[in-house]
Amino acid sequence: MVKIISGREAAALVAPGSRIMVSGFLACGAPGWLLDCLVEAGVKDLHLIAISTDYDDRGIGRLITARAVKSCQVSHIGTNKTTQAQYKNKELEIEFVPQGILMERIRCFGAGLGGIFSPVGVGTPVAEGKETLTENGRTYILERPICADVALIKARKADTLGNLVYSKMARNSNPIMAMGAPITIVEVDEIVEPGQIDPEEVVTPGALVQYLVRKGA
Amino acid sequence: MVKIISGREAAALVAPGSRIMVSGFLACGAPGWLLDCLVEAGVKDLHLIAISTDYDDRGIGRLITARAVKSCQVSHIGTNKTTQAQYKNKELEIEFVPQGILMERIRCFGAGLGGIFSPVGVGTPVAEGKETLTENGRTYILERPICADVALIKARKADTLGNLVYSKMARNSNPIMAMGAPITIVEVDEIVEPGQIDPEEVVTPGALVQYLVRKGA
Amino acid sequence: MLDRDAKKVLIGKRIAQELKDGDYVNLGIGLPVEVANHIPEGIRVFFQSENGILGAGPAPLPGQEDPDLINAGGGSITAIPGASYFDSFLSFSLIRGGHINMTVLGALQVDARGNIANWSIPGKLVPGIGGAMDLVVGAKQVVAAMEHTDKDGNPKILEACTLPLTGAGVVTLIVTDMAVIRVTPAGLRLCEVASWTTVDEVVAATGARLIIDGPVGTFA
Amino acid sequence: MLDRDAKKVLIGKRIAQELKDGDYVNLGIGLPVEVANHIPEGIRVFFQSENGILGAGPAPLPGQEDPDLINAGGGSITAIPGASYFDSFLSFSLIRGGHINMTVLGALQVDARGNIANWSIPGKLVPGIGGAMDLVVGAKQVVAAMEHTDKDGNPKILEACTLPLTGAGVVTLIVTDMAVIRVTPAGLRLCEVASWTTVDEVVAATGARLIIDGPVGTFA
Repeated sequence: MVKIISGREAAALVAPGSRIMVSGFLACGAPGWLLDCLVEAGVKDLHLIAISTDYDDRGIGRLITARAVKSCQVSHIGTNKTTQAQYKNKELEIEFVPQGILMERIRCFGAGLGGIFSPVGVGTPVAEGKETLTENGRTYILERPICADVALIKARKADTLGNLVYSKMARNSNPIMAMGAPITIVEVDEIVEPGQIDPEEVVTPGALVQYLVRKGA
Repeated sequence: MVKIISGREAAALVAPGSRIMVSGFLACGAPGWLLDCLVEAGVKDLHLIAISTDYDDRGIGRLITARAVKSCQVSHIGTNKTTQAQYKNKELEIEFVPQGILMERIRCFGAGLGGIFSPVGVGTPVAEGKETLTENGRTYILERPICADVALIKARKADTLGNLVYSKMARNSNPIMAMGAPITIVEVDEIVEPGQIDPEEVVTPGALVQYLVRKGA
Repeated sequence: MLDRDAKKVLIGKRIAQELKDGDYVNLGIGLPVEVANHIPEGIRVFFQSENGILGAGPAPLPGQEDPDLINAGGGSITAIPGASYFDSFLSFSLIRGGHINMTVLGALQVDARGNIANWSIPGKLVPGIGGAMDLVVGAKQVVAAMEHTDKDGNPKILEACTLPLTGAGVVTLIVTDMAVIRVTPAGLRLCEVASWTTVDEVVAATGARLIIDGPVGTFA
Repeated sequence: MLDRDAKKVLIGKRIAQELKDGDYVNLGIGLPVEVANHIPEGIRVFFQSENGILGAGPAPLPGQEDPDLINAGGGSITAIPGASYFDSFLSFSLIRGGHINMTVLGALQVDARGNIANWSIPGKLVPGIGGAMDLVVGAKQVVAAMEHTDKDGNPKILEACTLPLTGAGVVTLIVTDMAVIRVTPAGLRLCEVASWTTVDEVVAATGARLIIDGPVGTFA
């Protein structure tokens, strides 16, 4: 059953040292208010799973700037100088995951699969140490599921049953990360009653959502 | 680029002996008009990939009744007596695939993956002869991609760029089968101009579609 | 001995008592559908149908059927306020990903290790797998809803299934017209007996050893 | 020698000539974006951005930016009529599934076997992979859009890349400010030379053997 909580209560669900998954692409579709609350709560030693660390002062970057993250699995850090500096200093451990394969690995967990054979990164550092499958002359590498303790995502609108709709390209990693952890907390602009979202338009069904936080609350 | 063709022209794209994928769940969301045209064209020796063979006289069942199918990969034939009889007689070869894994295997092809490790059917006939992976005490079996030469699907509405929306639960296997073959032919109730479908509501983007057929045309 | 309808009601009613407020539930075709008619007062559960809905509602009034709203057995359904439609791919992701609290399935056989067979009687009848193999692996609780014996009175609850399996070690609870039996690591534990019968009759009608290590309740 | 902007235009214009009517195209950040400004008349192509759109349009007028419409570099875009939004999962499925006809990427190095390196200079700068590894494996045509040499005049087209690879054997075409080079099983084939330079200069600025087995065209 979905509960409506405050941003502060949401931050309290993230234990120090835990694994978190945060949605968004260059801060578009990131749960900005939840990130603010998390920074304010001062949670440390996090393992972060995200597409990128966004910008130094926007989106997920604020967690990096606050030194809340000790390791991460991301596809890109090119837009965040603080992340690059912490990585160079070895303050921050990074596993670079190709963006599409990051989505696949999260979904592996979400859909109960043990792994996928991926054609991506064969012959590159991404393939190192991974099992392979060769089929019709094409090589694939075994990629394992990625999950978090808590997923923090952002939707435009939810009903009280947790059904979600997004806004344009702010959808990006949100629907997949909604299945990436046993606890999914969704920041939303608006919460409506059941029946006020057309069942045809629901992108993420409520069964994937545990908590809703109204932006700013 | 998407082309609008007739049902007869669509049937001519299905060569005798080819592999076809047909959408729908118990005839709901099945491309009834395309199936009619295919039966009328008398194409034979098909390999069929579908959730089920629907009913003797409705949906995919008409292909079975017309003896157009020599082998298939389906999850279920319980509602079609003709299929059961042909299977018992060994007229029809059947690989039973668990429904969710059928979707996964089709998407493997559609998303360029080499396979998935599935927890489904471990310890059952489905697992026979398949490679396994054991992880944290759980066993998974390697499931390979499934593809067809032509996918025949059904949508409620398309724009001329091939963007598709479905109707309620008639969505079922359609969006996945849209990526299951190099040629996807879509039967639609209505074709509109680009811009007449809200980009937020598109379920299947036009890049997955090659041909549109207006129902009855 | 109860008639078929009375058995159906007995089984459906008893399984419904296992539901908790907010549960997401998938009911198989046939007998399991009856569960929806007995949801305890004060709790709200959400029905998923693997062909693409969360929030399935009861059958529509005659004449109001929508061909694009059907359950896994092909019967007409409605959608409750707050329902969502999705494709089969996402539907089975929800199932295998552990987001469905309970699935209720019919069974040809179940056994002492929680194995279940319900898709094939080789050489006789092979309806196929459908979504059952995904469901038994993915749902948190897997409830076998079945008549205790077959038409000829032979046990369907066995030490080991003889038919091709649907899932190995997956059943958590067996509810029949005679008994409620939990699958435990030690074997099958008899928890309750239907008020119309007795423990001895249940034991006699069961092809597997039943653990009776506490008071056996009754249900009706 | 051309200035940076002139190089950009030269490269973008030449790559645009490779496009066919109806193509679905993904343009990487930086130099590749220029391609969109030179679509040949009479053809229509559709731009995909991996963060979730098919049918990306040009940048909006100042003041009309929508924060929920950005390209892979974070810049504001618009959506054309007939566009669609989708999640990153479907977006990369389209890419890896072969539904994108062409991807254009910047490169630090490319080599004679079609290897490309564009994500890491170990110890110096590691921006990361982003969507590039999926793109080079999935798109039917992989075009490296790059300046022919680095800031110091050293070749970026080599017999073998020395930086960590983004993809192995994936590049199909290299377009620089000096030349158009096709990757063939036999090696790199020089097809065209920019009108401001010569074959000899191109050969001298290239760190890999160039196959010249026919007339070499020019482009401008």
